[in-house]
Parts: sequence; structure tokens; C-alpha cells
Amino acid sequence: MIEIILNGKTQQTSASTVSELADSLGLTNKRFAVEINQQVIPKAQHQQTQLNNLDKVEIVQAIGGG
Amino acid sequence: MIEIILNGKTQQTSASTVSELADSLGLTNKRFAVEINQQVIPKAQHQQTQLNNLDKVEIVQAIGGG
Amino acid sequence: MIEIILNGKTQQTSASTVSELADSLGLTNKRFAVEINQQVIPKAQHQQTQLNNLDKVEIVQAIGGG
Amino acid sequence: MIEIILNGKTQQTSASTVSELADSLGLTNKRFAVEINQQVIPKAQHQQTQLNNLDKVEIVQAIGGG
Amino acid sequence: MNDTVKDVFRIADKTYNSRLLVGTGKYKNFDETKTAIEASGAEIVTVAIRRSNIGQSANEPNLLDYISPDKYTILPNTAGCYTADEAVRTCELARELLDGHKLVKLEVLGDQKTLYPDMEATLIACEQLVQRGFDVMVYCSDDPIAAKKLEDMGACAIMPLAGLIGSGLGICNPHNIRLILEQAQVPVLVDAGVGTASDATIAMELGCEAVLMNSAIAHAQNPVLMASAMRKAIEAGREAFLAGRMPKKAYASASSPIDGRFF
Amino acid sequence: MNDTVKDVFRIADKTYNSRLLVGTGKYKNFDETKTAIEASGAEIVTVAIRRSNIGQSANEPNLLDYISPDKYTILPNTAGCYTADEAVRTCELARELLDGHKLVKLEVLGDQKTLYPDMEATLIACEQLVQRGFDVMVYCSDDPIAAKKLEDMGACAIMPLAGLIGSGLGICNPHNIRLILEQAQVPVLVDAGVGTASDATIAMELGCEAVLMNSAIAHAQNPVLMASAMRKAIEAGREAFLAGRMPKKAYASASSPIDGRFF
Amino acid sequence: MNDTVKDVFRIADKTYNSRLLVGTGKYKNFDETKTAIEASGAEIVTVAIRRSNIGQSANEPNLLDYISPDKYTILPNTAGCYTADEAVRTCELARELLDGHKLVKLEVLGDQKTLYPDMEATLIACEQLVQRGFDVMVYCSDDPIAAKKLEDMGACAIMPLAGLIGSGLGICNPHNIRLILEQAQVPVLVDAGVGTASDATIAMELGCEAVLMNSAIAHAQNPVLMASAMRKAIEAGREAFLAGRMPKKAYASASSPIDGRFF
Amino acid sequence: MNDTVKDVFRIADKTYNSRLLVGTGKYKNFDETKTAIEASGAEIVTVAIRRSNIGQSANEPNLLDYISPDKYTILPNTAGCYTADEAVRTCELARELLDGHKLVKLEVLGDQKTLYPDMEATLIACEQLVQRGFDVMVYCSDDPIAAKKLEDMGACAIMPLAGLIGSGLGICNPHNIRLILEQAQVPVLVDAGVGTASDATIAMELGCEAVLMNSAIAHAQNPVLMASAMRKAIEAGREAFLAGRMPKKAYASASSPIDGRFF
Repeated sequence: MIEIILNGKTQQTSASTVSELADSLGLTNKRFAVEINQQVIPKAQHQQTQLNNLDKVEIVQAIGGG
Repeated sequence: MIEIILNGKTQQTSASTVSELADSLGLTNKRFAVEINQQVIPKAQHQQTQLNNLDKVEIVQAIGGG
Repeated sequence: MIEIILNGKTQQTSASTVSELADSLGLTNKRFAVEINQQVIPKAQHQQTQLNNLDKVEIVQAIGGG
Repeated sequence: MIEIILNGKTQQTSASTVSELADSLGLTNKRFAVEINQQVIPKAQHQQTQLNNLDKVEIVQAIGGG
Repeated sequence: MNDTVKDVFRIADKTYNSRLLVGTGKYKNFDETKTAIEASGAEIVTVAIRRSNIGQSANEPNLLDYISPDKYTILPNTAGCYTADEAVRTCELARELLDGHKLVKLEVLGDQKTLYPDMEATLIACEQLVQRGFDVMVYCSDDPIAAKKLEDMGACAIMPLAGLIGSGLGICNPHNIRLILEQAQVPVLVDAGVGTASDATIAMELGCEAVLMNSAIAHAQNPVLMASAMRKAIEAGREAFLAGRMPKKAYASASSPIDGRFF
Repeated sequence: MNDTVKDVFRIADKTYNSRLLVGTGKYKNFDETKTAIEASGAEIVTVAIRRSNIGQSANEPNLLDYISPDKYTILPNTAGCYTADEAVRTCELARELLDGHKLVKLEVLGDQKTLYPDMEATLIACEQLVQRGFDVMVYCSDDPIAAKKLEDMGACAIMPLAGLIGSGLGICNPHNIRLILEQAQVPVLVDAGVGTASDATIAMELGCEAVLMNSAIAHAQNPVLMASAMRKAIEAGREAFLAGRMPKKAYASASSPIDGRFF
Repeated sequence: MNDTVKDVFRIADKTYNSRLLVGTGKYKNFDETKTAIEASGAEIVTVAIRRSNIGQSANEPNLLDYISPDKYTILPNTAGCYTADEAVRTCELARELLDGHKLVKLEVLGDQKTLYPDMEATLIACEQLVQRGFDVMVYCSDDPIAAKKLEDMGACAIMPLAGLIGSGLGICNPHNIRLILEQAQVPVLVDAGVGTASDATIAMELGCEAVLMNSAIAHAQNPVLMASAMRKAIEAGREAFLAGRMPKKAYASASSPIDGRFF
Repeated sequence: MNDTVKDVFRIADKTYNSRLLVGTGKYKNFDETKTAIEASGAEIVTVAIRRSNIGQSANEPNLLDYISPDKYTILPNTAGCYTADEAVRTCELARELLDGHKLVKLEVLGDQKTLYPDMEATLIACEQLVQRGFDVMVYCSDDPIAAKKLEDMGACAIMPLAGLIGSGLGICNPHNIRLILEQAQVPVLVDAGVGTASDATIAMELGCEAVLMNSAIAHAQNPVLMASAMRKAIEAGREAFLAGRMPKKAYASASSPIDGRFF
């Protein structure tokens, strides 16, 4: 278990990669984008990208806006 | 005593001329104009103009307006 | 031959009725309306309506306008 | 004699100071300001400020403008 | 639009899908007239009544061969009339010309420089025409009191000018048009003054039932394309009126939510 | 219209038939969003980028399920960003989200009350985004000098505000829009401030290539009908621009000839 | 200004220095009326004619004790009249009240909601009043044809509304005011609709001889200060009209020379 | 007016009675310049800085002989500067020329056709000038965000353009001027674009502290009379602003009471 700041909220996770985190959040096959510590993580690297303690993770999507 | 319609209101008066009517209303030396039955009565004729029963008398003055 | 004022111009004509006048002007079967001395003459009466000397005849049609 | 660029035009002058230059131009007691090589030269220093060969001298005044 | 399927325009007991009425003047030729009017989608087309060109060429083409009364509602107008009598005579001739068709556009003009309506004479002519059985659409000033009088005497449409005929100035006084609209029980059309598509849209957004125009189309550099523009502009304005615009605000209002920002 | 068959709108090397770009904010729900956007005929649709609602309901519907990137060109915007850095980060995430799609709408705001662009920051962000390979459409003030700088640094579209975002005030300063149009070599779109159909028509008549709006549709009482109105309004304005309007005149010009009067 | 020393305003053969005419309605009390009118510099002051308040308090103050006919030209108006007859009767009473003074302001109203003039009745009343020897200043619509008729029948001043009485909307249709001005041989004044100082200035810049107002002063938060503002606004507008404004330009024109730059 | 006795205009710790600032360009000669400026009542007069006409005629008259720094506050401007550096150099020379006088009008222009400010460069120059101890009045766009930045860096007056310099178009975007006014803690003046008296009155009614103009006076047909008009227009607008205008209404409101009618 590590502690990450996910979308602004501190929380524990057993996921060790971005893919595992996404899966644990029910985002499998959804359209989203991930940033860790202000660096975009391309989809192709989600599997191999390790999560580290205290990482700031942002998971975003498109919403209505003008 | 006769009955006249003065400024739209029926009333009794003992005045027999326009001048007497004006005096009775406290209008002596005031600036006003008189119409009887839709005919203007010039000031010069106030003294000699007789009031008749059921005359429609209008006494008007200048007021604020735009 | 009589003299009529046709659309503002004095001229001679051998036509004795409105129909004959229209025919002589090549207006047969065209869409037009006729007024004599400021009275409209309905189509149905063209044949029987006599022309008189000095009649003011107006023959009008629809043109472009707004 | 040195050569200076005065208000954009190259010219010879025998003046060795700003004051002498101003005098030679008939500007004595006039209201003007002087810049040499993009540095403003305060009035108080006009007498002691030496002119050097190829100095870019600007002499300016107020004119009509909005 | 499903929403507008039933949004028909009714004048003198007849219904129309188009809310654009057009004139037939100022075109290069009848072909251009016809093509532009087709592009405009107009169903009511106004024409002037003038002396036939007698003797010159009896076989010259006639406007109504191009704009057929079978296809269009022809709206004869009294353009050029400066007295009530002239206007009434013109309408009588028009009715005869069009086989008893009784819909007319009344205009009684005040002077040649402005072509502004002579409302005093217009009121007289309107009253006579109604008595004679005409359905009278009245070109008038934007005077709400005169508009009410026209309606009260039986005009079937009130048609205030947006601006001077042929000026292209657009709606010079929307306040007055609005006053007329608020009180009217018969259709209010803007007639005259439209110069470009947005002018027509604005007239419809104010709540006018329709717009009548001529120069804006005929005097555009490309009349046929402008006719198409006007057709859409009228529809756009009508739909915007029916849709109900957003309120105006002095300050901003974000289109995107503030919540969920990650930065 | 034959005349307009080839009148396509080109942005960043792609062509579009519609010149109406729409936002996706402020609708009641995604169904209304979808229906209104279909009625608008828009091909380019702007969206905001925000944190996913994690944990709440993983199965809640997603905007892009309703407005599919397969059907529409999705234009992610940087709404809500108040610094150049935030805007650049947002664009990077958007590009990732949309599988490398590089068209973005840049907006860097100055304050919350006006949502007026911070042009100093906008210039900085635009330069960075161009360098990073984005096609940048820029929401900007109507300052013609800043517009030129944006174009010079490689913006693919200049999008001055007509009025404050969500204000519905229409084109507050047509003079400046005209100055920007005269000099621009890239498309100029009016973005923000449109309140009703005629506002959009006017923007197009000025010569804008297209218009981007959100509140005017979403906050109308009937958004779907207003979407249709806007579609027509944009087309009307474009056609009127291409057709070339009649000149304005101070006096009248008769639509009917004077010759041939019989009265 | 030397230039304006002789720029007097002439109405019915009397000359005035002030081109601001004011009403006396809507003030808190007669003291405020008097102070505001003094601050306005007006020389012509309009009053309404109404029934005396008989019996209530014979000693209550009278408007003309505050606004003396010895100091001001009193202009009785027919406010509140909805028929020509009422207006004529009111003028006759006013003439008697003011010892034969024959200058009157005619207004015949169309309805209570708009107070827009009934021009048909106004024309009738004007004709009668001229025949009875009155000098008639006529409140009228901005219809240039009606304005010409009023002048032709002998009105001594044409006074089109800028906007509805008491609306403060300013000059709603400057085009029409201009048409009236171009043709008029008698003074044209804007009457009604002015809301603030710039409205009055604009009226004068258009070429009006003077402006009549009431609410704009009386309903300002500080009527006395607004009266002073209006005095200056009228003078500013008149001087600007006489001075001849610069032409408008689409592009810039430097106020400072380009020559002589050292940078 | 008693009410306005204390209504002084304060800029950079000095107070003025006049709220009209004038330029000195475009006049026929120095005599006209002097007479017009006297008629305007201006106390602050702006001048450009240019190379002396060396050698031509050392005795030719100098502007400051006509507009004496002893009588007027001379406001040197940076007209003609297209970079921040040029503007700063010009201000330094101006300060030297005027014996340490540190009040300047900063303008950094974007291009010759529009003379629109380059706001990016203006912000840079303003910051430098404030650091060098100048009191900086800044000619700027009507961008409220940039205006706030200028104020935050220490500008002593914000001077948005009403319209392009020398255009005479009046206040092209009153909404933006209002946004700037609402937030500003330093005086806001309209600078550039005024064409006639009412434009100046409107600027003051919006709440501007003062107005700066040149062409509107110098290019009037009679500059001296227009200068007088502007003086009064500014005072009228200021007083109207302080007096508080009546609210606008969509319908009429009678100035004369309904009670007491005898007809």
C-alpha cells in the first residue's frame, strides 16, 4: 500500500501501476487521461508506469463546457 | 340658492354672479380662469355674468406639468 | 372614328367597344384591366361597353414594384 | 573639428562641449533637452560634457501633439 | 423542425409557410426576378399597377408570366399613389386585373424624397377599401396610435416601415415596432428599410409575423444569393423568437464548470 | 445554393460545411446536449477538461458517448485556466485524452467576474502551444494588435469575443472586429457574447469565417429550437456577406417605377 | 463666446437666450421646482391647466407664485387631453388665465400607456388653434409628413418626441428627426424622451433649435444639479452644431507629427 | 454650482478644476492652438517631443511660448513610439526638458493604420517608467484585465481609447469602459476617439474622471467654438453623473397629473 494524491485527495492504494489504478477505479476501457506530478502519462505507458508514494495523480475526462 | 356643478361636483350656492362665486370660494385676487358650460368667461365679465341653475362651472389654474 | 384619351394620349380609334379596342391593341387574351372615366369596366362587360368620344380610357397591367 | 550625428544628420562641429554646441546652434536660453548616445544629459552638465567624435546627439523640444 | 411544423403565417384567412414577402421591382430582368423569388421561398409577391405599354410591343413579356398567380399570392400595391383616391382607384383596377382577388397592399405616400406614408390619407383610404370589401395590408409609419386605428377600422395587416423605402437602414426605431406589436391583434409585418439579412432577423426576433422587402434583395450584388440569405434570416429570426432568447447580462457567466479543475 | 456549394470553412487543414461551432456546457442533460447539437448542424464541438468523478459512479454516462469523436471534431478548451501553465497542461492532457488530436481552443482568463482573456498570458501560452505542435484556436480580446501577434506566432484561428462569455450582449464593438478581419490571414471567428440569432448573422455579415457559441443555445428557453435558429442565422449571414448587401441611403428610393402611373 | 452672442432662439416673434424649455411637473415641491428651473436657465416654462382645489385650502401656494409670468414665458400645455376639443378648450382657458397670452403647447394624446400623440386629432386641433389666433407649439410624432402639414397650417414650432414622455430613452430615431429638420422653416424642438445630459446634447447637435424636458430633471436624484447639467448640455450641443464637427473616420489619424522623431 | 464647488479632479497629487485635457496637434498655427485651449478651459495640455528644427530658423516660435508651463500642466506624451524603449527614452528627455516634471502620458503604438496601443509593450514601458519615478498616465486599450495590471504596477491614470485616435467615432464599447471604471482605484480617462460634444458628455456620464482629446477640437470647422462646446459638454456630463439620471422606462410616464382634469 502506498499513499497517493488522486485528483486532489490523499488516499491509499494497492495499485502499483497506472493501469492497476485505473482498473481499481473502474475506468477500464473508458476514455480518460492521466497526469502524474504534472507530466502526462501516455496510454501506451500506463502498464509500465509505476506509482510512487506521494505521487500527485490526476485523472481527467472531457465534460460539457464552452 | 341655486344648484351648480362646480368642478364636477354638484353643490348649492347663494352666489348669483361669477364674481360672487369666486369671492365665496376665497379666490378674490387669485389667478384663475372660469368656464361656464364650456364657454370661457373673461375676467372683465365676471361681475356681470349671472349664474343659472345647473350651470356647469369650471374654475381652473396653472399647475405643475410637462 | 372617335377620339379617346388612351393612357393619357389623345388618339383616334375605329373601335366602338372596349373589346374591339383591346383587340386592336393586340391585347386579346392578355391580362389587363380597363378603366373608363375613372370607373373600372369588368371583363364580363368589355364586349357590351361602348366607347364614347373623349372617353378617358386607362389600360393597366401588373409590373415589377415593391 | 569632430564629426557628430546631430538629430540624425552627420556634420562637423568645432564645439567641444554640449554648451558650445547649443550656443553654436542659436539655442542659448531656449527650452530644449539633449541626449548623447541615448543618455540624457541634464542641463546642469551641459558645460562640462565633452563631445566625442561620432557621438549621436539628439536635441529635442516640445511640439504640438495629442 | 418539428417544433415549427405548425407555425404557419395566416393572412386574410389563408395560411403560408413562408414569412418572407417580396417585391418585384428593381431587378435586371424578369429572369432574375423569377430566380431570386424562387430562392427566397416567398409565397406572397407584391406588384405595382401601371399603364400597359400600348403599341410598343404587344408581345413583350409580362411580369405575371414569370410570377404566376397560380403559384404565388399576388399582392398588388398602390406604390406611387399620393392621395387616398389614387390608391383606391388602383386597388379597384388591381382587383379587376386579378379576377376579383381582394388582397391589396395600401400605401399612400407623403413626398418623393422620403416616400414616407401620409398617414392622414392612409387612414382615409384604408377605411374606404375595407368598406369596398378589400383585405388591406397597410404600409404605415411606426406610430402605434395610427396602427391601432388601422386595425380598428379593419386592416388585415399592419406594416410599419423599418426605415425609408429603399434606404437599407434596418429597424430605425425598434421601440415603436415593439409598442405596435404589443397591442396588435392582426399580423404586424415590417415593410421597407431592410438592408441585409440581420435586419430581417431582428424584425422577426422582435415578434413580427413576417417581413416584406424588395431593394435588399434586388439591389444586392448577387440578388439570388441574397434571396436565399433572406429566406434563412427570416426563419432564423422566427425560430429565435419562438425559442426565447437567453437574458442579457452585464457580467460573464462561465460555460464550463469551475468544479473539477485539476490546475 | 449552387453559389455556396464550394464555400467551405477550413481550419487546420480540414474542411467543414458548418460555420457554427458550439459548446457543450449549461445543458440540462446529455440528451438535450446531443439533440441541440444535432439541430445546430455543428461539426466542431468544444469540451472542457476536468477531473473524473472518481468513485462516485464509474458507470455514469460520459459526454463523449453522446458527442462522439467519430462524428464530431472535438475541440478541447482551456476554460477555467488563469495562467499560461494551466492552459498548456490542459492542452497536453486533452491531446492525450483524444489520442493525439492536436486542435485546441486556448483561453487564459483574467478574472472570474468578466472571464475576459488575460492577453499577456494568452500570448505566452499560444507561443508554447504552437511550439509543442498544437493547432491553436485562440479566444482573445478584440485588440487588433494582439490578434496580429497571435497570428504571427502561428495561431490557426483568431477568436475575439463579441461580448463577455455568457453575457448575450452581441457584438459590442464591431469596429474592432472589422479591423481584425481586414488584416487577418487566418480564419477569424467570433467567440462568446452571442445572445440571439441576429447577433450571429451580424458576425457573419462582418466577414467572420464562423462563430462559436454556447450559452445562446443552451440558455434559450428552447435550446433545440434555438440551435436550429442559429444554424440558419449563420448561413443567412454568410450568404448575405457573399451576396454583397445594398448600400445604405439617407433617403428613399422607390421600388416601383414612377413611369406609367395612370393617376 | 463672441461667436454665440447673437445666436438667439426665436419663437413666435420673441427672442430667448436659453434653448432649454422645462416642465414643472413631478417635483417634490414648489421650492424645488423654482430652484431647479433657476439652475436650468430656462426662460420658457410649461405648465398644465387643471381644476382649482376648491374649498380645501384657499391659501395654498400657487405654482405661478413661484414661477412668475413676469420673469418667465409661461407655456400652458394641453397635457392629458385625448381629443381635439379638449385641447382647444384647454388653450382657451389658458389664454384667459394668462391675460391673453397666446403661446401654447398643443398635445393630443393617443393612449395612456404610451402618451404617444394622436396625430390625426393633433392636426385638427392645430388648425383650429391657429384659426383662433394662438401661437401653437406642437408636440408630435417624428413623422416628417405630419410635421410638414403642421408647419403648413401655421404651427410656430414643431416638437417631435425623442422617445415616449417620461421614458428617458433619448432620441430613438435620429433619422426621422433629421428628415424633419431638413425641411422645416419653423423651429424644431425635441420634446419628451430626454433622459440625461448627452441626450440633450445629441438633439442639439442634430440641429434642433431647442429641447423641452421635464422628467429628466425632476426625476434625477438631484434635480437641481441635473438642471445645471442640462443647461450646459444644451449649450454644448448648440456650440458643437455651430462649430461643425470633425468627420468620422474608419481608421486612425495621428495627432502628433511623424516627422522629427529621434527614436 | 454649490454642489460642485468641491468636485475637483486629482491626478498625481495635484488638483484641477477642469476635467478636459487637450492635445496641441493639428491646429493651423500656435495662435489658434492658444485661443482654442483657452476656450476649452483645460489645465492639463499634452505635447509631443520631437527633434528641434536645427539650423532652419532658430528664432521660430516655440509651442511652450504659447502654452506656458507656468500656466498649464504640460503633459508630454510618447506619441509615435512603437517600442517600450522608445517610449522610455522619450519620457526621460521630456522630464529633462521640463525641469524634472515627472507627469507623462505613455503611449506605445501597435501600427500606423490604427494607432491602437501595443498593450504588451505598454505594460513593459509602464513598469519601467514607474520604477524610474514617473507619474504615468497610460493610453491603453479598453481591456479591463490590462487596465488592472497597469493600475497594479503603479500607473496614476488609466486612459482607454473610446475609438481610434483621430477617428471621431465616439465610445465604441461603453461596456468595457464601464468594466474598467468599476474596478479602478485610480482615475480613468477616456483618451482618443471623441468626435463631438455628446461623445465627451457620454464618457463623463459613464463615470470617467476626465477626457483627453485633440482632433475633435482641432479638426472642427471652428476649433475655438468647439473648444467651448467641449468645456461645457464635460461639465454637463460630470454634473449629470453626479446628479444621478432618471431610470429608463419602456413606457410613458405623464409629467402632468391626471387628477383635476376638467375635460
